Amino acid sequence: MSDTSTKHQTETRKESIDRVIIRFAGDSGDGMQLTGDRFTSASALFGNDLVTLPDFPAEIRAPAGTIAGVSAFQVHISDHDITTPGDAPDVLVAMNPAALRSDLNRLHPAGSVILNVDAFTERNLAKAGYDADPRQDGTLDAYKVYEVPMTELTKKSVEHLGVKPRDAERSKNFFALGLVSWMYTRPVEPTLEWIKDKFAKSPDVIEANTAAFKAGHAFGETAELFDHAYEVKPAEKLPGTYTNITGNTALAWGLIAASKLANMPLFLGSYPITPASDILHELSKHKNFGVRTLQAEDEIAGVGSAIGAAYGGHLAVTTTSGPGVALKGEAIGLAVSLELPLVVVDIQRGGPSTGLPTKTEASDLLMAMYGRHGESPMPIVAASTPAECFDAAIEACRIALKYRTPVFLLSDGYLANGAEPWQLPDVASLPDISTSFATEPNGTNAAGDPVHHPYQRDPETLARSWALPGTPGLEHRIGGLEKADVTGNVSYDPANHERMVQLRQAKLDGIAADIPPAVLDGDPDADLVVIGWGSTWGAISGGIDRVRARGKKVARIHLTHLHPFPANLGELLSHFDRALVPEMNLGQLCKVLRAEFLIDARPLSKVRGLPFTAPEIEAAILDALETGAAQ
Amino acid sequence: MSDTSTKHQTETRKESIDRVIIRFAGDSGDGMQLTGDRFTSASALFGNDLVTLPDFPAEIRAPAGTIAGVSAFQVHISDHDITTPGDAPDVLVAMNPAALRSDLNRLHPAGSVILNVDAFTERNLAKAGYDADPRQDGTLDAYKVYEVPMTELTKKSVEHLGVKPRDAERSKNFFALGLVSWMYTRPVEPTLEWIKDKFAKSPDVIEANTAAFKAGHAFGETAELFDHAYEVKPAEKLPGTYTNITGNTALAWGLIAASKLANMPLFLGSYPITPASDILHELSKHKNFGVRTLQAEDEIAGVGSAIGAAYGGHLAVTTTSGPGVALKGEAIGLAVSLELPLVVVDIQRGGPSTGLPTKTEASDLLMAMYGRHGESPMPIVAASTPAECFDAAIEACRIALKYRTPVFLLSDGYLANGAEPWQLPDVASLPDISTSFATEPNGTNAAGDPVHHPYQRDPETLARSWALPGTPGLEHRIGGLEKADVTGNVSYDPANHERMVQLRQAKLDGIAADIPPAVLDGDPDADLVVIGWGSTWGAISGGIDRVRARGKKVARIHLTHLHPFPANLGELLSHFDRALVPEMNLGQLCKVLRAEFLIDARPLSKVRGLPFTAPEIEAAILDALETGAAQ
Amino acid sequence: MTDTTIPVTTRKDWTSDQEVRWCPGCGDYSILAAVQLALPDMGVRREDVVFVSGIGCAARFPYYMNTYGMHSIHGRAPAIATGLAMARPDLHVFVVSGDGDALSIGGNHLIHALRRNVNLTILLFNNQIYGLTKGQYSPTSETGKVTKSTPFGSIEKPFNPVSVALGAEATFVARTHDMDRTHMIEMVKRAHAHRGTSIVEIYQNCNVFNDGAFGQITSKQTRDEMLIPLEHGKPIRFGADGRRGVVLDAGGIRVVDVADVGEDALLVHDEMAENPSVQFMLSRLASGPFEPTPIGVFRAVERPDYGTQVNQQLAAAQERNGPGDLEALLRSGATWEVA
Amino acid sequence: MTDTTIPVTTRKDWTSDQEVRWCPGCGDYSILAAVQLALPDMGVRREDVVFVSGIGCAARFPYYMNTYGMHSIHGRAPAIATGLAMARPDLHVFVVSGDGDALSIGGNHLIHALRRNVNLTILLFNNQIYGLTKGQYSPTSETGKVTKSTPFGSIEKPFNPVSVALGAEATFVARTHDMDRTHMIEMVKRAHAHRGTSIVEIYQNCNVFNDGAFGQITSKQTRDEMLIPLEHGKPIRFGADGRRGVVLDAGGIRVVDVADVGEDALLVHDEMAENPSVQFMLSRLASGPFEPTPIGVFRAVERPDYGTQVNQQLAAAQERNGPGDLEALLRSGATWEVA
Ligand SMILES: Cc1ncc(C[n+]2csc(CCOP(=O)(O)OP(=O)(O)O)c2C)c(N)n1
Ligand SMILES: Cc1ncc(C[n+]2csc(CCOP(=O)(O)OP(=O)(O)O)c2C)c(N)n1
Ligand code: SF4
Ligand code: SF4
Ligand SMILES: [Mg+2]
Ligand SMILES: [Mg+2]
Repeated sequence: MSDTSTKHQTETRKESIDRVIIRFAGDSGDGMQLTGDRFTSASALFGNDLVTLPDFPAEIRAPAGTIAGVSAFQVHISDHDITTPGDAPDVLVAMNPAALRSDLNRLHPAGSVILNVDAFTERNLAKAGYDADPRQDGTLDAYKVYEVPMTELTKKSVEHLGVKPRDAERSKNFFALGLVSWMYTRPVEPTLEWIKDKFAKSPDVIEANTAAFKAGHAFGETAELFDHAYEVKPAEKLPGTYTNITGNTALAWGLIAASKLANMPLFLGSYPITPASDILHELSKHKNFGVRTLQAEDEIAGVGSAIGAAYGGHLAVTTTSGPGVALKGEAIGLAVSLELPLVVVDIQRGGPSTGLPTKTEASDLLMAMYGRHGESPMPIVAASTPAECFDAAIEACRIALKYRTPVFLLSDGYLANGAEPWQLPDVASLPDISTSFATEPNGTNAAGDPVHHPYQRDPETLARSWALPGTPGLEHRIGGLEKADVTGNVSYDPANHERMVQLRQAKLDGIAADIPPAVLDGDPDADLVVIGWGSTWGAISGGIDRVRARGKKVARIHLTHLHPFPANLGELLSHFDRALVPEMNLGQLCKVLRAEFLIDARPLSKVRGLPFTAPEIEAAILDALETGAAQ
Repeated sequence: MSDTSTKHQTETRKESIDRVIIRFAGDSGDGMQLTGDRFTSASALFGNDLVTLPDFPAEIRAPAGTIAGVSAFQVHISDHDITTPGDAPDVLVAMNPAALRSDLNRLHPAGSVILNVDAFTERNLAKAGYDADPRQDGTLDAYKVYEVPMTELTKKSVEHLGVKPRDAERSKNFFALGLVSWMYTRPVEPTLEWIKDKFAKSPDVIEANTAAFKAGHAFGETAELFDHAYEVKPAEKLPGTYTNITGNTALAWGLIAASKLANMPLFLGSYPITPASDILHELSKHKNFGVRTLQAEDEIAGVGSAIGAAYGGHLAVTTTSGPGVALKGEAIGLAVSLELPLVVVDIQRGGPSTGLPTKTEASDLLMAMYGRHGESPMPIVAASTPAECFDAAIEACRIALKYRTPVFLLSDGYLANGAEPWQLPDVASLPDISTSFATEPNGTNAAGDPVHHPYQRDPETLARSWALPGTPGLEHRIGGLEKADVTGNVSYDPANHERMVQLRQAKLDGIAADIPPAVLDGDPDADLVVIGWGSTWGAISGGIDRVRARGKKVARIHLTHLHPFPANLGELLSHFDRALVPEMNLGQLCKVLRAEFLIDARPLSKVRGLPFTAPEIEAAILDALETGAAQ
Repeated sequence: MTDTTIPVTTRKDWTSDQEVRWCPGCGDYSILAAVQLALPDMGVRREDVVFVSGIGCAARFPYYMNTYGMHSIHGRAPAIATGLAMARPDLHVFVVSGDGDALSIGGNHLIHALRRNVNLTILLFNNQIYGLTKGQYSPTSETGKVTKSTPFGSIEKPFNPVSVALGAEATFVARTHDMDRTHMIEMVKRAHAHRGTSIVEIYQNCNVFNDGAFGQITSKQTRDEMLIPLEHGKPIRFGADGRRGVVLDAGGIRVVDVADVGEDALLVHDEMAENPSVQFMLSRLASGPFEPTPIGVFRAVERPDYGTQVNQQLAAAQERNGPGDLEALLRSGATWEVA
Repeated sequence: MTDTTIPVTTRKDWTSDQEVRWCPGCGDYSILAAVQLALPDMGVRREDVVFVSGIGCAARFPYYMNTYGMHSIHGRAPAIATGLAMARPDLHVFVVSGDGDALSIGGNHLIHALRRNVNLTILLFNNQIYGLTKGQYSPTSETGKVTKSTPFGSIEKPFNPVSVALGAEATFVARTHDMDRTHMIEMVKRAHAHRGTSIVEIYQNCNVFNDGAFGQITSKQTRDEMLIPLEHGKPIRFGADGRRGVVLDAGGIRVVDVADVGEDALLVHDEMAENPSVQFMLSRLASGPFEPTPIGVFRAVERPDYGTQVNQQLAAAQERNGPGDLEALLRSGATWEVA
C-alpha cells in the first residue's frame, strides 16, 4: 500500500465493523456496474470475503433518469465467510432520484443514503415519478442521509485538465467510488493502477477519472459530513492464492481446464444470449489454448456444430439460456442417440418465453431432464457458487467423455454475473479426464472382415467404442435411426430397440456409482431436511446458520448431481419424513424427489428474478419446523 | 348383396367362428396395405367389429424380396367387441419367402399359412436369408399350409385381357384378397365397386384387378385345397350409422368439427413428418370448410404461423411428431406467455432422435409436460382409440379456446394408422365450444383514456381478455417478455413476475374442475389398480377382461386428461396401495403419479415399436397380484 | 376491412403510450418517426395495422406503435406474420426485424416468406451488429470486425441483404437509411403499397456498439457522392449534378463518369423487370457501405400474393362442393347401419 | 493427414456392406455410382472422408459409402458438417442433402455455410419433391404442383437453388443431373477440388413420386437442345452443332441463334468472375427444367476457407502468447495471497 493511502488512513478515526452491504444505484449511463465491480475487486484484494449481485435492466439503455433505466450493483463485504449478497443494504449510493426511488425500499432500516444532489432536479424528480422531493417530504427521515454535490465536485476536480463539462460529468462515478473507498478504507493504489490500464487508450480519460476518484476520496476525508471512516478487516481464509471471479468466467476457465485435462481441443458452438454470452466472449479470447469458437447462425447450428466437432474428436460444448435449450432439444436428442460426448450449458434466466432475460431463475431443470422426445436420458450437473462453476464444468466434461453422452451443465444469471473470491486450485491436483479412442477393429462384419463396431460397449461403464475419422480401417456410419446393438447398423427389430432403450437408461443409471455421494450436513435425527441445488446454496447456508443459531435442529443436503442422483441419496432421505426444497421455480426438484423416493417433500418457491435471502430461508424453515411440530 | 355372391355363399359349407386374426404380408411393392385395408372395409361393412395394425418399413421401398422390405397388415375381425389387433394371427398370407420368414414367428401355434409358391424361387429364398426351403425343412410342420401359385393363376386370369405379364403380376394381391374374401365369406360386390372407382383413371387396371379378385375367390371355392369357408357373424353393436376410421382421419375431422363448433376458421401450420403427415393431407382436402393449411418451411414456422393465425382469431393447430415437438418448444412457450389458444398435436413414434419413424411409442408425455424453459404449464389431452381421436380433438380445442392456452393433443402411430368401426356421433349433440372476443375497452391507461387490457382475466377461468386485430379502439401489444398483470405492458417488477407465474399455473390447475372426473372401472376394494393413458386402452381392456375371467379382482382407470389430472383422481387412487401403469415408454405417467400422489405406482414398460397385447397385460397383472399377495 | 372513409390521422395517433427505450442517439428513433409519419398517408385504419417483431433492439418497435402488435421470439416474426397474413388478408401486417433477427436466426423464415410472396411489409433495421446482446458481430458485419465474440476480427463474409432477397425470388426490394427521413418515408409507403412481400433494408446507426458504420455514405457531406438513387425508368446517375452514372454492357455493370460515356449509354433502371438479374447486378455495385451504394427501389414486380391465392382456392372449393357440411363429411367414407 | 502415397482404389473400395435401400429405378442409384466412381480419382484416403447427411431418401447416402459418415437430423447437416470441418480441416467433408432437407428446413444452415465458405462439398439431390415422406411438394416444386399436401395445386414460387446460392455469397456453384454419369463425376470432382464450400445441384428423378420431373431436359433425346453446357473461357453455345448461344448486352441476357448474332457476340463464360452478377444472370436463363437450362460450373472463385482462417487465428494467438498455460490463465485476473 502506498504512502499516500496509508497516510490518509492513519489520519482519521476508523470504526471496525465485521460486514457491510453497499448498493451502488444510478442510471444505466452512470457506470454503476463498473463502479461496483471496481469496489469489489479492491475489497477482494484487501482480503475481504464478498458476494456480489449485479442488477441491471433488460433494455440496452432505457431513457435516462427513469426507473426502467436504473442499474444497480450490490456488494456484500465481510471479515468472515459469507454466502449471500446480503439482504438489506447498509448503504445506498443513489446517483439520481430514480435510483433512490427504485432501491430505497431495500435499504436497511438503520441504513445510510448517499445522494448525488446535483441530479435532484425538478425534471429528474418527475422522470422518477416523484411528485415531491423525497429529501423534503420525510421519505428519508428514517435514514442517515449524506447529500453530496457529486457532479459539481467532479467537474471542479477536472477543470484544471481542461476537460469539457459534458465529459467531466462522465467521471462522477469515480468520485462516488473514491468517496466510498474512503468510507470503507479501501486501498487506493490498486484502483489508480486499474484506471491506468483500463483506459490506456485515452490518457485524458485516465487523468479525469483519477482526478475524480482522488477528489471523492479527499472529500470523504475533509468534508465535515462524515465523522469517521469504517474498516472491514480481511476475512480469515485458508492460505493460498485468491482471485475474484464471476460464474461465467469460472465456467469458461473450467472448460479450458477440462480440455487440458482431457488433452482434447475445445470447441464451442454457440449463439449469443443473455446471460450466457460472456462465456462465448471469454472463450473466444483464448485461441492460444487451441480453443475454437463458432458464433453460429442460431442455437440449433450452435449445438449442431458442436456435435460435428465432437464426432471429430474435440471436447464439444454449446452454451445458451432457456430459450436456446428449447430450440436445441432435437439436436441434443441426436447426441443421445449417437452417444457422443457433448456439454450443454444452460445459464438459466426468468421464463417462460423471453420472460426476464437479465434476471435469475432456476426453472429449466425439468426441461433439462425431460425436454426431448422419446426416452433420451441425460446426466445433469449444477453449480452452486460462482467459483464452483469451474469444478462443475470439469465434472460435466468428465462424465460426457467417460460415458459418451451429452451432459447438461446448469448455472443461472445470479451465478453467471455474481462474483466471489476463489482460492485458486493447484492445477497439478486437477483430475485426469482423458478418454481413449479405438485404434483397432473390434469386430467382424458379415463377410468376416475385421471392422469397427461403434456400439460395442465397455462392460463396466456401458460407454460405446469411439473411433475418430482419420483412423484407417475403422470407417463406420452412425445416425439417429435406431441402431443394432454392437454393430450400430440401422435396425427396426423390436427387441433390439427395447434393448437399446434400456442400455441407454442403464448407462445413465450407472453413473450414480461414479459420482461423489450426497453429503448430509447436520444430524440425521433433525426434524427436517432442507434439500437444495444450484445457486440457492448461499442463501440456504445463511438460513440454516440462522436457524441453528436459534438452537434448532435442521439437516441439509445440497445437490450438484441431479441426474442421476448420488447413490446414497435415498438412504439419507429415508431418515426424514419431512423435507423442504427451496427452488427458484415452482418446485421442480421437489417433484423429482417425490417421484423417486416417495418422500413428502414440500417446495419453497421464489420466482421473482432475484435469489433467495437468508432470512427468507430461515423463516420458511422455522415455519416448517413449527407446522411439523404441530402435526 | 348381389346374386353371384350370395350364390357362392350358399353353395359351400361354412363354419361359424367368433373371431379371426389375419395377417397379410408381402413385399413393399406387393400392395399389402391396400389389400388389408380393403379386407378391413369389407368386414366393417359386413358389420364385424375390428381392429387393425398396419406394419410397414421406414424405407420408401427396400430392395424387393428382403426382410427389410416386408410390409404387413394385420386385421382382427370379430362378432363381438374387441379392443386389440390381436396377438397371434390365425392366418398368415405370405406373398414371398421374406414375408414368411419375418412374420412366421408371430403365427398362432394352430395357425394356417397361405403361400404364394410362385415367389419361392432360389433367389427369393436367398434374399430372405433362407438356406433351405422352409416348405421342405420342417419349418412349417406345425402349421396348416396352403400352397397357391398366385402369380401364375393371376396371370392366367388376365390373359384374355391382353395384359402384359409384368403388369398382370401386379394384380396378384387382388387374387389373394379374393381368396381370403372367399375363405371368410366377405361380401364381394362392395370390393368390386371399390375397385371401379379406386382405379377409375385406368380401365385396364380395373379389369385386371377385378379378374384377379374373382379368380382368387373362385379358386377358394373350387380348389380342393380348402374344404370349407368360415363365417364371422356381424358384431352386436349399438344401433346407428357406422364408418371405419383411422385415428389420423378421425383427428382431422375432429378439428374440422371443432372449428364448426367454435364458429372459427381452422388454420393448420405444419411440416410433414411420419406418422402425422396424413392429418395435413386430410385437412388440405377440405378447403370448402374454410380450412387453411400451410406446409411450412420447418416445424418452427409451422407452429409460428399457427400462433400468428391464432392472434388473428383463427382456431390454430400445428401437427407433428416427437422430433417436431422438440423443435417447437420455444415457440410453444411463447404461446403460453401470450396466452393464445393453440392445439399442438403430437403423433408419437419410436424415439429418441429419428428412432423408429414408422413404429409406435408413447414416450413424449414428459416432453409435452416439461419440454419448455421456465414455468410454462400446458394442458395435455390424449386419445385412447382411433375413433376417440375425434372427441379428443374437440376437447383439446375446447380447453385451448376457453382458457386461452396452448394444449397438447397426444396420439401415436398405432392410433394414427389403426382403424376401427366408429358409430357416427349426432352432429347436433356435439358441444358448443365457441368463445367470446373483446369488443369494448375494459380499462383505462395512465392518461385515463379507455383502452384494452389484454391481461385482465375472467375471475372464474382466469382466461385473459382477447381482442382481435381489426377491432377499433382495442389496439394493444403483447409479447414474450413478462407482462404486467392486467395491462400486459412489459414489466420487470419482481412481485409482478411471481404473480404472473402463479396465475398461469392457477389457470391450468383450475381446468381440473372443468373436465370429466376419472372413472374407476371395477371395485375399489380390488387389490390393484391399473392406470393407463392413450392407445394402451385396448390392450389393457383385453388384459383386464382376461384377469377377471379368472375370477380375480382388479380395478382400472384410463386417463384422457393428463394435465391437469381429473379432480377426483387422488381420491380414487387413495383406495389402492398398489398401482400398475402400463406404458409404451419407461414409465412416464408413472413418474408423474408418484410425484403427485405419493402412491407406489409401478411401471409396465414396452418399448418395441409395437402396441401391448392383451396377454402381456394379463400376465403383468397376474404377476403383480401374486407378488402383491406374497408381500 | 371493406372501407368507408379512413379517419385523418397525425403522427400522434400512431404513437403508443409506452416510453421509448432505445439508447439516446440510436438510429431506431428516426426510423420510428419516419414510420409514424408515413402511416397517416397510407389510407389505413389503426385497428387494421399489426406490427410483428422478433427480438432485438429493433424488435421493440411494436411497443411504440399505437396499433396491434406482437413482440414475438427471436427470428420467427416472418413465420408468425405469415400465419397472420394468411388468416387475415384484411390486415396490414408489418414485420420489424434486426440484421441478426432477420438474417441470422431468422434467415430461413425470411427467404421463404419472400418466395411465397406473403402480403407483408418487412422493415430490416441493419446496424451490422447485435445491439440488444451488447455488441457481437452479425451476418452483415464486415469481415475483420472486432467484437466481443471476435476479439481477433471476424473471418466471415457478410450477406448483402438485397442480393439475398433477390436470390430468394422477392417481388419488392428496397434500401434506405436512417439519416434521410424523406427517403425512408417514401420507401416505407411504397413497400406498404406493394401487394405481396416487400422488404426494405434500412441502414441504421447503432451509436453504442457500431457507431458510424454507414457514416461514409449516409452523412450529409458524403451522401451525394456515395449514394446512387434508383428511380424507375430513369438513367442511373449520381454525384454532383449527376456527374457519375452506371452502365451495363457485355463487360457487365460498372460506375462511370457520364462525361466519358455519354448520357445515352447509362443504364435505365427498370424496377419492374420480371427477371431480377440486372437488379441483382445493381446490388453488387458496392461491396460495402464505403463505396457508391444504390438506394431506392431495386425491384417491384407484380405476383399474386399468398393470402389472396389461398382465399381463391377456398372460394373455388366452396364453389365446387358448397360450404363444408360436417354431417356429410362424417359420412364421406363407406358407412353401414346397425339397427 | 499429411500424406505419403494414396492407395489406389476402385468403386468397390468405396462401397459399404449395407444393402442399398432406395426404390428400384430411383435416380439416387446413379448418383451413388457416380460418387463412388469419382472418389478413386480424388487422391483421398477412405479414412479421411466423411459423409454427413440430414434426413430424406437422399440422406441415406452415407450408409452406402465405405467411409466415415453420419446420418444426422433433418436439415442440420450443413451445421454439423461446419463443426466437423472447423475441428478437422484435415478431413474431406461431404454433405448429402435433398431439396427439402437443404432448402426447406435446412435453408438457413445452407446459406450460412456458403457465406462462411466452410470447406465442404455439398451435394444437393433435387428431385423437386419430398420422397421419404411419400410425396409432398418441396421448395423446388413447380407452382401448381398437385401433391398430397396440395390437392388443389401448390401456390408457391419455387427456389432456384443456383440463384439462392449465388445470392448467399457462394464461392463454388455447379449443376448436373442423374442421367449423365460422366458429367456428374466431373462436377463432383471439381466441387471436391474447390477449397471452401462447394455446392452441386443434382437434378434427380424420383420415379415414384415425381417421375419425369426433368425428362424434358435430361433425356438422351432432348438433352442436346435443352441443356446449356457452361465451360470456363468458352463462348456459351448449345444445340445441334452449337446452333444456339447466349448473349449479354444492355438488354440483359438471352438465348439466340448464333447465326443471327455471330460467334463473337456470344457471352464467354467466366466462372472465376469475382462479381457473381453474370453467373446469377445465367441461373435465371431458364425458369424451370422445361426451358434450355445451363449445367456445369456457374461459379468457382478463390476465397480463404473458414477452417483455415480459424487455424490461422489460433496459430497467430500462439505466436503472440505462446501455447495456453492454465496456471497463468487462473492468475490472469488480480490475485492476492492469504498466508
Ligand atoms: C432464441 C434466442 N436466441 C438468442 C437470443 C438473444 N438475442 C436477443 S436479440 C439478439 C440479436 C440482436 O441483434 P439484431 O437482430 O441485429 O437486433 P438489434 O439489437 O441489433 O436491433 C440475440 C442474439 C434470444 N433472445 N432468443
Ligand atoms: C425434424 C423433422 N421434421 C420432419 C421430418 C420428416 N421428413 C423426413 S425427410 C423429409 C423431407 C424429404 O424430402 P427431401 O429432403 O427432398 O429428401 P428426399 O426424400 O426427396 O430425397 C421430411 C419432411 C423429420 N424426419 N424430422
Ligand atoms: S444498442 Fe445500439 S441499436 Fe440498440 S438501442 Fe442502443 S444504439 Fe440502438
Ligand atoms: S421415394 Fe423417390 S427419391 Fe425416395 S427412394 Fe423412392 S424413388 Fe428415390
Ligand atoms: Mg442489429
Ligand atoms: Mg426431395
